[in-house]
Amino acid sequence: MSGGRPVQVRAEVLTLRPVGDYLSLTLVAPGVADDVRPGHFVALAVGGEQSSMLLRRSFSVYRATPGGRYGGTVEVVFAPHGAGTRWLAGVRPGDAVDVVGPLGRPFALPAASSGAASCLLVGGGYGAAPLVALAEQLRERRCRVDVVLGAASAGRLFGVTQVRRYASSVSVTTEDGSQGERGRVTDVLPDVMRRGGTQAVYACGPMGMLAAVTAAATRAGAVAQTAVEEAMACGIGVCMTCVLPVVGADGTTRMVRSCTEGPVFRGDRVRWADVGTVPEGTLGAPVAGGHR
Amino acid sequence: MSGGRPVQVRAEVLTLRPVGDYLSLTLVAPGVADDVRPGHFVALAVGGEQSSMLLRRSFSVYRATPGGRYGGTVEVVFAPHGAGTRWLAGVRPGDAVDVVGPLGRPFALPAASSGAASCLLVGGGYGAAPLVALAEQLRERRCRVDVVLGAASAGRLFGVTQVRRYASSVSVTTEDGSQGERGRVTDVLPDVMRRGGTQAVYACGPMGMLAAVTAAATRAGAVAQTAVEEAMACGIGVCMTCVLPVVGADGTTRMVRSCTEGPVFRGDRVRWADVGTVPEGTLGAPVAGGHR
Amino acid sequence: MTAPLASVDLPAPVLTASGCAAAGRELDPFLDLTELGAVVTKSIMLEPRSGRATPRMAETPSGMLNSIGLQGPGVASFLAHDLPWLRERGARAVVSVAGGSVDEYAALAERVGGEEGVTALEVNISCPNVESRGQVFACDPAAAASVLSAVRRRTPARVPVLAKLSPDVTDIVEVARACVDAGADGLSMINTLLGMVIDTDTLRPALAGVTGGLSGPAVRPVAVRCVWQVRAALPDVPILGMGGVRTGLDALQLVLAGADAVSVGTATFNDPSAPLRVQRELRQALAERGFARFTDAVGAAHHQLPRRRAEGVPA
Amino acid sequence: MTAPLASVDLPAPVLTASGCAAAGRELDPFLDLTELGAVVTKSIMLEPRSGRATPRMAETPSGMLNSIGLQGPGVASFLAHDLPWLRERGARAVVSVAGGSVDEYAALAERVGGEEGVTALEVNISCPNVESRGQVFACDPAAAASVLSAVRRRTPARVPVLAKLSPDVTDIVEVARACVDAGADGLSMINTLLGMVIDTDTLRPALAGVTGGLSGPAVRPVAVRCVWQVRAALPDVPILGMGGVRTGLDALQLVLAGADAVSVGTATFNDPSAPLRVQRELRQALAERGFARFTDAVGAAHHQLPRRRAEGVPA
Ligand SMILES: Cc1cc2nc3c(=O)[nH]c(=O)nc-3n(C[C@H](O)[C@H](O)[C@H](O)COP(=O)(O)OP(=O)(O)OC[C@H]3O[C@@H](n4cnc5c(N)ncnc54)[C@H](O)[C@@H]3O)c2cc1C
Ligand SMILES: Cc1cc2nc3c(=O)[nH]c(=O)nc-3n(C[C@H](O)[C@H](O)[C@H](O)COP(=O)(O)OP(=O)(O)OC[C@H]3O[C@@H](n4cnc5c(N)ncnc54)[C@H](O)[C@@H]3O)c2cc1C
Ligand SMILES: Cc1cc2nc3c(=O)[nH]c(=O)nc-3n(C[C@H](O)[C@H](O)[C@H](O)COP(=O)(O)O)c2cc1C
Ligand SMILES: Cc1cc2nc3c(=O)[nH]c(=O)nc-3n(C[C@H](O)[C@H](O)[C@H](O)COP(=O)(O)O)c2cc1C
Ligand code: FES
Ligand code: FES
Repeated sequence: MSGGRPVQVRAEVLTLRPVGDYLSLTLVAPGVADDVRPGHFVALAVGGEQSSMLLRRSFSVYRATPGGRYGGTVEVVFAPHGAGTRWLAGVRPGDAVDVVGPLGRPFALPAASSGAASCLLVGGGYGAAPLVALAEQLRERRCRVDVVLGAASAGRLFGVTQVRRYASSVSVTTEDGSQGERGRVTDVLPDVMRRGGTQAVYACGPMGMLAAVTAAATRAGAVAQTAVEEAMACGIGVCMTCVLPVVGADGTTRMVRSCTEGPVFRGDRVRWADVGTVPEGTLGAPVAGGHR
Repeated sequence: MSGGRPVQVRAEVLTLRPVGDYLSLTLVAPGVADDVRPGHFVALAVGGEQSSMLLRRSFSVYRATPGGRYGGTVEVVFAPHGAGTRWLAGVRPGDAVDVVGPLGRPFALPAASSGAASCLLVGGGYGAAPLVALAEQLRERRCRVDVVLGAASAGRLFGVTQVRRYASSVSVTTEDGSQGERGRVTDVLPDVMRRGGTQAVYACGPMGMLAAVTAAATRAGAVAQTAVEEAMACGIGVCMTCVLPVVGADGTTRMVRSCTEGPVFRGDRVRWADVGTVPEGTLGAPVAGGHR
Repeated sequence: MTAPLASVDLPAPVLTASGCAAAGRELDPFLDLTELGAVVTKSIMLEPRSGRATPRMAETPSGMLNSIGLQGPGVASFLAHDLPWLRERGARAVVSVAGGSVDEYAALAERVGGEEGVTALEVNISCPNVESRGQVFACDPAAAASVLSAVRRRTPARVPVLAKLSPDVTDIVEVARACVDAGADGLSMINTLLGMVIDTDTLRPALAGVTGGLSGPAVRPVAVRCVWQVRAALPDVPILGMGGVRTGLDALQLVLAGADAVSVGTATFNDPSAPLRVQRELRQALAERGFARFTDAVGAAHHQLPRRRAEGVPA
Repeated sequence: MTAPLASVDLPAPVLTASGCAAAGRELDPFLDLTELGAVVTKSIMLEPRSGRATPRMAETPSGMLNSIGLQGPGVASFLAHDLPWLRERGARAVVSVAGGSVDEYAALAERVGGEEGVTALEVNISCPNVESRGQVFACDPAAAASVLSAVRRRTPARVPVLAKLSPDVTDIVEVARACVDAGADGLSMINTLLGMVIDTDTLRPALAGVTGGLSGPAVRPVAVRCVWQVRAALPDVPILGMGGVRTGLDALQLVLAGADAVSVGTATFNDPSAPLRVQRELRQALAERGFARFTDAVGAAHHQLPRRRAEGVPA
């Protein structure tokens, strides 16, 4: 794990407000906020003390404010979806929410020594959440920052306004054309990359998008860092539910935990087409007559 | 079941306020309130949609107000105790609580034809809740109403003030002497019964108290009606968890459901000493070598 | 939404579960019993029976334990009072029968099977066999088979006989097969899991009966697995599925795993209208998923299973 | 709060559960591992192993299903990296071992049993026996016994060997007895229950492995029952209890039923500090109930059982 040692705190809900189709939840979570870097996530317990829902829900940190008036806050943006997020959508200021974080490996910033790189940030839906702080930090390092944000429809876009402060360009796509260009982020990527002379791509969104972004980056000679979203039971590396096939520096494919070794992976290391399988040749994969 | 056909409604919390060590919860529950008689109870679902607590919690109705500004309210008084009542202690005005009621057989009032009887009402702790409305209705029938209320300590007394309006006498006992006489309700019963010329006793409280009250009533030649409290899984008569041994008019002991045949039983019919057993001779009881 | 179950066509796929609806009457204020597939009665025995001492229940996470001990009025009272009420009400009755010996089951089948208004018999074999050191019939394929064969022989051919299986066995398919071979027309599964709660105040078992049966949403994954396994092994045997159903989507899981109809048990204690609500939700869920007929969904999760997915053992 | 478990004296009665704490390291930020009785490692196999495809988990009411497929780096990597870390950290290790054949188990015992820092072996026999059509060792008393006897023979006498039992059997006492007779010094119970969830959107099993292991508070009543039954039948055999423990009172239930120590598994996913919190809560619960020593509470629910309470069968 890179960044802060995770802590567990009983946080207090400061605000919960709608942002398009999403909800933005700000928690007073001292300790958690201190060491957050873009790409880190937090895991929230849901449903209260007598909840039938045992597993935490994971959310990328959108904004972390260490110290300050409340002694540290973290903000996440989420889509009310299943039972756990519906419960979260019902919390009220002052309610307690148990938080574990920061978790995972954040995005790697270009080495300061390597000079100002030209960076492209690509976000799908709420996947834009971790990119806003990332844009800010890249900007501080004097990197060029281009941003492409896409979603199914306008309500599911996030961060368009917030990211403008740090971006040289912001392109928006929606599948229904309700905002920006009609289409997908990948439709505009080649153009944006060419114009910006992109060297590094940072992406967060659905798996399919990450695969396509990685392909586009590779074609353009850029390196992609992708933040994946796999179902996680623990979020802290003890359960082995959140794995996906990733090729190591040694060329060997391993089933790798996305909670501790990820969620950010080099895009060209992830075997996107094989996610949901154990590809042949993976370290320890079943062989004919072998384990099941 | 006597009284109204039970209904199931999604009630809204109107108020929740502390009353001594208890909490008083008023629910807007149209339909439920219409037909409540003293001794009826309601069963509340606890913990919300994703609760791990499947079973409803039962509470005697303290006050029911059909119609009126809110289209019908019911009020219950409860002790925050285990997980379900702790959850109830955290509800806020406007929250939804699923209610089933009115349930059970209420107290039988003396037949109007038989003239005004002299009645004694005995309540232990929150067991006083159903007695207030009962006192009122007995008073309306011009019965003499004496009341004895007891609890472990002053904070666990309920209804002392409310019941005064309808009572010829109100005696109070606490085990720690923090209010009224130090001791138990049974210490003062013989006296009160003698002074009041008691013909009918109505009691609600812990099993031990009900047994003792029944014995005192029988000694004084009065008939006791007792509202028992057995753990109930369904509250509506389908599960058979809430039984206790009761002697029928035919002299046969049966395991009888306290939710539908009770919670009010003639005290002299309940085999108090055998509660928690299947006494020998009970209809269908195991015999040597028989069923287990 | 017709649901064929063995030789009968139920007008709807959701039923009550035995022991969770008494003989139906008490649910009448909360739902229209005639809209359900059928009312499955509390298991009936030959003689009146007191059941066990209290406490008979303990709440557990997303479930409960019960140890009722088959309290009931006996078959004579059932036939005199309960069955006629259901018949007059227009509800279909699946009568659950229970006994302590093969002869008792046989006698019950004889008394009940031919009565008007009996849509099917469900044979609760999760009972101790008094002739075999109290071993539970459902835990021994041979014992289960003798009960089913005795009941089948005594019951009119038009009345299907369902064997109600216990999940507390090493191999439920083996017991299922034994019951079917012995003549069962279908299988009900699952009965409760044997469980226990200790009261941490008294430091004693919470139930007077020490152990009890675990039911409710907590056990649903076990029920889905049992239905899946038996469906896979015996694809043509009708299954009445149950265990932890609280919503229409829960029922859909059992149906997709292979249940031809679904019973709702413990959820009724939480919501007395649950059986009918579940049926309504199930109908809507099927429509949303484009199933034209209920029967198209039965066992659908078995089809087109990606090849790399093989049934396995966890952890 | 010393907790004797077979021949070792654990300094505390709460442990992690296998597969729910990796090899300990990841929990280091959340709790002091040295305060626990021991860390029970994820089951180790001889060779590296990829485990199954995803999805590997599904949330269920008060529980979850998992189908990890024993992913791990193999024993060599474990001995090179994980065990030394635990040793340096000062934590005790109970090493869980798993194999597909008796020989694999034997080889693992040989490699692991004598290593410094190994407090005990826990033998996970809920694995398919590749030499017997994939039948799970834990479901067959004879197969379970051969594994335990092989492991016991290869392991230094000072290191206790615990057999980890599956609840998915008709008679857990029979399997327990077979393991003990084969040389097991103690028993761990329970492993997960075989379960299944169907995804009502895809209409397919939610897990890539189709079935999975059910764990969490939902299964606690089954765990308490298993511990109770085995304790009653084999009063002198040490038991490491687990299954659905989330609070100190849950742990106390297992202890009163007969567990000499308690593992906390799935609850750790909800609360990474759960094992230590449970231990703290358990200590307090024991004090409040007047137990001078932890061991006084072990099996206490068996004593002075009112006579009318006989172990029974539900419903
Ligand atoms: C690293 C990471 C970062 C994430 N960031 C965000 C974010 O910023 N905003 C946001 O809205 N969502 C985010 N998600 C997805 C979010 O965790 C899921 O939408 C959420 O867990 C679903 O919970 P539920 O109660 O709505 O669904 P349920 O269906 O009730 O969930 C059941 C179980 O499945 C898991 N699960 C279901 N869907 C997903 C999913 N898509 N990804 C992972 N687990 C899932 C849940 O965690 C839970 O354990 C992120 C996921 C991960 C892994
Ligand atoms: C007819 C009737 C009327 C009642 N009236 C009142 C009242 O007016 N005020 C009040 O405070 N309490 C009343 N009770 C008791 C009340 O139902 C229990 O205190 C409550 O169910 C405990 O729930 P819990 O969540 O606090 O406890 P938990 O321990 O979480 O309960 C677990 C399970 O046990 C059952 N249970 C536990 N204790 C009792 C008990 N004493 N009686 C019945 N079931 C129990 C619960 O209903 C639940 O199913 C009444 C009970 C009955 C049967
Ligand atoms: C209180 C109670 C009583 C039960 N009685 C019986 C019974 O008499 N006969 C029977 O076959 N099953 C009985 N069962 C088992 C249920 O019919 C059902 O198989 C089991 O509870 C699982 O379904 P559920 O989770 O929907 O309740 C009983 C269950 C409960 C909870
Ligand atoms: C994700 C996961 C992985 C597990 N892996 C193993 C394992 O490798 N070996 C083993 O013996 N048990 C394994 N188990 C079972 C647990 O050790 C434990 O026996 C079971 O989960 C019941 O306890 P719980 O309810 O506290 O989790 C695993 C459980 C889970 C949830
Ligand atoms: S979520 Fe448990 S290891 Fe990643
Ligand atoms: S509580 Fe279910 S029958 Fe009385």
